[in-house]
Amino acid sequence: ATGCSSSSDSGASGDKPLIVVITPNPVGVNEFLKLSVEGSKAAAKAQDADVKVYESTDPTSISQNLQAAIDLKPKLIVTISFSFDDLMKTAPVDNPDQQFLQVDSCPENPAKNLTCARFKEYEAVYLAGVEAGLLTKKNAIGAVAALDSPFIHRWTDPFGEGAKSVNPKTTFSPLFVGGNNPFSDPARANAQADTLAQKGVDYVMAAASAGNTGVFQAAKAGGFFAFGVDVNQCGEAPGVVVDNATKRVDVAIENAVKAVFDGKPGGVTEYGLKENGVGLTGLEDDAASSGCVITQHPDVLAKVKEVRDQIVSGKLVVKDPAAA
Amino acid sequence: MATLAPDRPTVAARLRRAGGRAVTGAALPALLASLVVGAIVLLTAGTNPITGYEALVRGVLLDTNLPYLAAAFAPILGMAVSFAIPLRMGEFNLGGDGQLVLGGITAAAVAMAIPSWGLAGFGVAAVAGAAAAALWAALAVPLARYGRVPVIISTLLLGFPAVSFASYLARYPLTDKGTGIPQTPRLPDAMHLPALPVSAYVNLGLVVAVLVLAAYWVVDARTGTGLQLRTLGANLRFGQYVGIDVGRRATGALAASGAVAGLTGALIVAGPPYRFIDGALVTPGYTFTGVTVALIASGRPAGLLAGSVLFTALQVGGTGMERDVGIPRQLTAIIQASVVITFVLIVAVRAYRSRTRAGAR
Amino acid sequence: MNVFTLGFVAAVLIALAPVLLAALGGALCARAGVFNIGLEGQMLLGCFTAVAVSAKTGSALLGVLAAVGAGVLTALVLAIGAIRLRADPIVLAIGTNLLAVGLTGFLLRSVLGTSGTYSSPDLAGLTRLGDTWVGSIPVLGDVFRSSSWIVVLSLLAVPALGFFLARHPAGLRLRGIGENPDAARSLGVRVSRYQQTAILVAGALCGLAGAQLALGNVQLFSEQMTAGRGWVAVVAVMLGRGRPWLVLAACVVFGAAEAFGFRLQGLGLPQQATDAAPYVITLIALLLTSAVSRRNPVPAGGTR
Amino acid sequence: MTEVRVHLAGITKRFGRVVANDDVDLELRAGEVHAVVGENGAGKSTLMSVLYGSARPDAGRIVARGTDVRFDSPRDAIAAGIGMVHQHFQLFESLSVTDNVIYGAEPTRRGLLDRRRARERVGALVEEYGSPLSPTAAVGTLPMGLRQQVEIFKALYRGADVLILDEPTAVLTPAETALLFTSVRRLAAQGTAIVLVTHKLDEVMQVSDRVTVLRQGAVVASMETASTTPAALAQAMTGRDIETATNDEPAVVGSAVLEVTDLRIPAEGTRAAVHCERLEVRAGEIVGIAGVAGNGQSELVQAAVGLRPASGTVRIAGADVSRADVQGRRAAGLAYVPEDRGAVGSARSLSIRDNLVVGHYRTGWLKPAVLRRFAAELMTRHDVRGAGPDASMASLSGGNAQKVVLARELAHRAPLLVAENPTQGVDVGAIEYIHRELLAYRAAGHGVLLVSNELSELIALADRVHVMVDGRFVAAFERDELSEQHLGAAMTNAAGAAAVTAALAPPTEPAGPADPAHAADPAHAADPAGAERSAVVAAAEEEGRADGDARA
Ligand SMILES: Nc1ncnc2c1ncn2[C@@H]1O[C@H](COP(=O)(O)OP(=O)(O)OP(=O)(O)O)[C@@H](O)[C@H]1O
Ligand SMILES: Nc1ncnc2c1ncn2[C@@H]1O[C@H](COP(=O)(O)OP(=O)(O)OP(=O)(O)O)[C@@H](O)[C@H]1O
Ligand SMILES: [Mg+2]
Ligand SMILES: [Mg+2]
Repeated sequence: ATGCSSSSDSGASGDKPLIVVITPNPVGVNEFLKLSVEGSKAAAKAQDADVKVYESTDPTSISQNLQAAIDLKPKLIVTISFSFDDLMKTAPVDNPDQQFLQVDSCPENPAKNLTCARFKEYEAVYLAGVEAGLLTKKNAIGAVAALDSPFIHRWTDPFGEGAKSVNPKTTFSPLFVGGNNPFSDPARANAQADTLAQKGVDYVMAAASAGNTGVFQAAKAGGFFAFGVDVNQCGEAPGVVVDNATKRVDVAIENAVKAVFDGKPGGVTEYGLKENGVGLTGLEDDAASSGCVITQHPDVLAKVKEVRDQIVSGKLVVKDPAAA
Repeated sequence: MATLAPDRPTVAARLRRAGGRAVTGAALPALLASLVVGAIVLLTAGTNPITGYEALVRGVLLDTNLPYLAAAFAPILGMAVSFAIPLRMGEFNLGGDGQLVLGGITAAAVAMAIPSWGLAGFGVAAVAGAAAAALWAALAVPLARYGRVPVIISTLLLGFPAVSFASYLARYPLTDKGTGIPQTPRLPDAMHLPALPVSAYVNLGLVVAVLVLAAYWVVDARTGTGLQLRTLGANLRFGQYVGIDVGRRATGALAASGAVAGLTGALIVAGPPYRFIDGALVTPGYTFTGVTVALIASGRPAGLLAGSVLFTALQVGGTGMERDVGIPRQLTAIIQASVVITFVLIVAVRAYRSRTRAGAR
Repeated sequence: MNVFTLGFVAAVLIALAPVLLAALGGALCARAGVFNIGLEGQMLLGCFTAVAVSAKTGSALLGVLAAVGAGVLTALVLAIGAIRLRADPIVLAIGTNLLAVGLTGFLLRSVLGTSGTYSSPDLAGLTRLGDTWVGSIPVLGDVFRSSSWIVVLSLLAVPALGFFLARHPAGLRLRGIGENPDAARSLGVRVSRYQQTAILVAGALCGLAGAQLALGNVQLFSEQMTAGRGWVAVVAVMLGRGRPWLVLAACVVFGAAEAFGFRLQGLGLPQQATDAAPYVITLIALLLTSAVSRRNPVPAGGTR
Repeated sequence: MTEVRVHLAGITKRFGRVVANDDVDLELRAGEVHAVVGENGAGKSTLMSVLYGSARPDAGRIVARGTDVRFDSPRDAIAAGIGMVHQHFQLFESLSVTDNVIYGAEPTRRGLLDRRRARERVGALVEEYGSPLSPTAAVGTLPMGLRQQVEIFKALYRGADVLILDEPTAVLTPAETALLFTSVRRLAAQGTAIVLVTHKLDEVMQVSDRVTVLRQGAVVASMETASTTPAALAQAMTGRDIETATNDEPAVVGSAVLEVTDLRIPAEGTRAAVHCERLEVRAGEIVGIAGVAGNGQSELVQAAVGLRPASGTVRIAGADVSRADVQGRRAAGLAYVPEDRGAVGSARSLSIRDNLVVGHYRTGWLKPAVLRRFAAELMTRHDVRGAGPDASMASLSGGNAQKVVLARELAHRAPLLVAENPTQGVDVGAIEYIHRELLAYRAAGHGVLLVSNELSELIALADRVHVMVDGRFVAAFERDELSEQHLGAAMTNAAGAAAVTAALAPPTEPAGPADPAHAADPAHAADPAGAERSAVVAAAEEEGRADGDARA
């Protein structure tokens, strides 16, 4: 075992085109980044290309990694998250012959050689909220999220709104992990979930990154239910996780890479419910095998499907909390 | 004033133990020893150590990486000096993160208030940042004097609310609306630190950091203040007895320490990406690295310089190594840790030998 | 809202236990005159070992024992380096803390074959006392419902350590060593042996703390999951000046402030305020106690 | 011939190039008091460290009770019946007297401290020797004389029959010294061999049976005390004749350089409150303060120099400095030689140069060359021997360290010099030198406030002496009235002094060699050391063995 999983096929030069993926943080505990890397690898495979993954740790290493990538002159540089907004304003302009892809965010008026893929995860979270609103017996739901930042409010606020839309009596209490290691403090996330349970909350949205497992374990011990994010987390704690607000970053990357390799780069693609870029595990075709609790509530799912259709058709518009 | 540093005798004595020559003499063998440890680590990870080290060196020296070395060097050096100043008088300022962040957010706030003043305006902002951090750090002195809270504890405890406060400011009142990120708006172009010809990352900040070190060097070696600080560090009661105003010196040292940390924060904000981003000053661990460097160097100016270069090189080179040959970050941490451990052990063994050679038990 | 419910007490207890165990280890070292800031790294290695061994063997107890062993092994670096070779314990501890971060991350990949977070149904957690006969005791059963036996042990460790220091010959020697090692040496007491033992015991307690954190508070390992708890323990040791009961008090103030903070966050206070709360409250508590102790000054004759 | 308890044969000990002990022979017999004298740095403490197992000799043998032994640590020496009272007390100030005494050889019951038995045993020892010590008192609250008794009890508790006293009287008052010697003679009468390391030749004459003189690490003379004189001893130690300096020039007094009025320091712990109604030192005179240690002298001095808060007024050279800190008082004209040269008067880890210049160079640029010249000049002028200005302060021997402190303070040429026990622990040659410096300072028209435990020093130097008891001045003597009897009477006869000075006095009979009944009675707790010895030593040995096993 080499223990080198963050970067694969390194050093393979050959004649294959190269894709460099730069993450804003260590991939480590982050499901979203893991999925991004997997998606990039899948996309590369589809295009018969090589992949290198550069993990950044801080703003300086982000720029350093970007510069190193540019020096390598790969076919495509994939940057992930809003941390690259400032850099994606200038780098594509300075390197007009290099193709860039930014996932999950985009600067205003992106350059021609920058392709963007953005997500409306709040739409999926809203649907999760609808499920919680229909399911809650105590009319009290909550959320445990990593940090109190506008971007992360995309996983909390719509949850409450979705619930209230179907059950106006519902109260919503979000808690934020914070502390010294907000994205990887499962014990603290666990304690916060417990706090919510003591307040009488019976459905909790878990958006605490590595802390999610802590929330699920608190739910299991405390007899309440939780929602996962990004990927299907139902298997982590069978019988506890109701559903997941998923974000198909792999799909987005595969589409974008294909577009670039097909010579059709540029533009901003929004991935919402409509584009199947975000969604709920319970609404997927193979939901039955997902292990999620929601599959035992077909009535709720039916109602949620209605709401999804409203959103897809544009009849219902979910507010983006980060835009506020 | 006796409560100013109840831990002093042990701490100061401990630092003194790592005698002067032993430190410089140990640097090279320690580096070699840790490279050996690193090689073993690399081998267990299935990487050829030579490939690994080649990547490490390339990560440092490759011309495109040098600017980043310089970029990370300035804050590490700044934080090392910040910690070293009170260390000279035997006090530990463990609130570096808070002071760094206060300096950064204050500079950003002031700069936002005077957007049209240009670089001079940023000068004002940086001074404001340094002043805010200095005040916060110096608060430890009255807390020690009247509240009997040792400096090492009060600075540590005061650091966290400062970080939270800055985070709050970046999240709410000073936030750059619409970005979804807790960050302040980008500084106007005229306030960006002028880059040296090499790269946007090698800017005036590097010059300022080196000047701060030079100032520390001069004060430490050539002024009465430096002598007084060293005297207090060696023996507080002796210092009081010869008529050194301990309260004043402690206030001065902590304020200077805070000011250097605050200035460092301001300089980071005025470099790319030219704004205060919540967490961006803290997560790289400049403070922690600075503390490590200053402790290894026992606060000696030359040691601060050498230690900062070494640790920056290891960090930047480590990123390069990870990128180029796919050696995971954790291995970089292991190699850095072995540098620290082998270094102190070799210093200790050497000091031990010279003690036994001189006959002391 | 009445926050001081039994549930609140229970929550504080669980959050407190890992910090308290590490802090008691640190206190033992402090009494022996060793400033030990290596708690964080020892705890982290304890977390990892507990999870790895429990996952491989399916036995929580083996996990706990292995964690204790890992804590001791890590502490050995400090014991030998700082006491035998007389290297600077602060720098050495910084080194081992860094080593723990790297090593656990590295082993997570090579031993458990994942990165970030490891959790698995194979992982045997510590038994919750609520599921045992303890659960049926009236009030106590509620308080210890989701605690493990390690939580109880951590509480019992406080009087035990206090008793040891006050009543056991080795405790007396340890206290003397911390106060004046030369005097102890002049009476033929092997100072470095006591100091090394204190460091190793602290390592064992940190390993236990790690096991509680990773198998009790939650059942998983996540990179850097100690999240500064070892440092909080160091602060508690300093606040409590190495006295077990005072250290417990410091831990309780801190833990209660944190749990209280969560509840305030629920009432709409920003997360930043609740992040800062434990530190601010601790500082205020320190200032208040010093004001009180000044009003009743201890006879201070003969201080140096 | 009496039994030889310990024989040090051909001991050589080197520290780097320094030969601290050079082929030293020392024989300690049961029942004798054996004085070891020599200049600062002659190797006395080193020899005692060898005897007590805390230093390993490079060559030579230790023979205890006729068999060769090897001391790897004090543990071995303790097991061989050797006890040591260190020059710098080795006590745990926060612990009680009992805990200090039993430390390392604790009585246990079922593995735990047997506090009751410990209290009983220590209580018995204390009672047996008629000491006023309270076994439960924290050692940190005790005056020096009582702390020393704790040190002696530590040795007796362990059953020591060889007792090393390294400069035991340096911190004691005459009364305490007298009582110590009574106890010493009594212990000797019971068969203990006692080694007395001292700089005070009159004490050698007064209490010892034999005396060994060390010079530069080697034995230069060893004889019956009765067959020698102080002058001969001094000659043997230093290789020259020592003249004592006395204040025989008439005072030419000027204006007041120190005026203390109505100064009050509140009581603290066991210390009495201090109230000084009036104290004046004029230019051109030496004013002495005598008193039993712990009667407020050091508090008064600390308040006068600004190191301790107090009410009342203090004027230095005419300026009111009552509210000023040390720096302000020094600026007004104060120089100060503190009692504790190690903890207060110097910084051991700094260089000799830094120790000399600090306080002289406060502001502006420091040029290393200037500093070194300043330091080198002072070192030459005051004959500081040892290393150069860049060596660390810690490398100097006690006498030379004192010279550095004195040199720095005298160099201020301040109108007022406050000196506390300036000759404590320094050898006869250095004492003579320091006395001359103080007299020269006076002759130059400065004022000196001299606080001393050494009555002879005050009598030799002072123009006027105030006697302090319980924080108050109880008497004052002009130069022509100064005598040991007058001062001693004023110091001890005043109420309140007795409790502090009652020291290790035999409870009933006066001490003396002839006390056979007492010594021989096996049922009586007369020989608590002996009675307890087996148990305690067995415990200690047990421990040693356990440790040894653990190591193996
Ligand atoms: N640990 C040591 N390391 C180096 N040199 C030492 C050490 N201990 C003693 N010396 C040197 O050995 C010599 C003898 O010292 P020692 O302490 O035995 O003298 P002393 O007779 O006790 O002096 P004093 O009267 O000042 O107490 C001195 O020159 C001293 O500097
Ligand atoms: N590391 C060292 N290097 C050189 N000399 C040393 C060292 N340690 C101790 N010494 C010397 O050993 C001697 C014994 O030390 P000690 O503390 O007994 O002082 P001292 O000479 O007895 O002085 P004092 O009477 O003031 O206590 C001193 O001369 C001291 O300077
Ligand atoms: Mg000596
Ligand atoms: Mg001496």
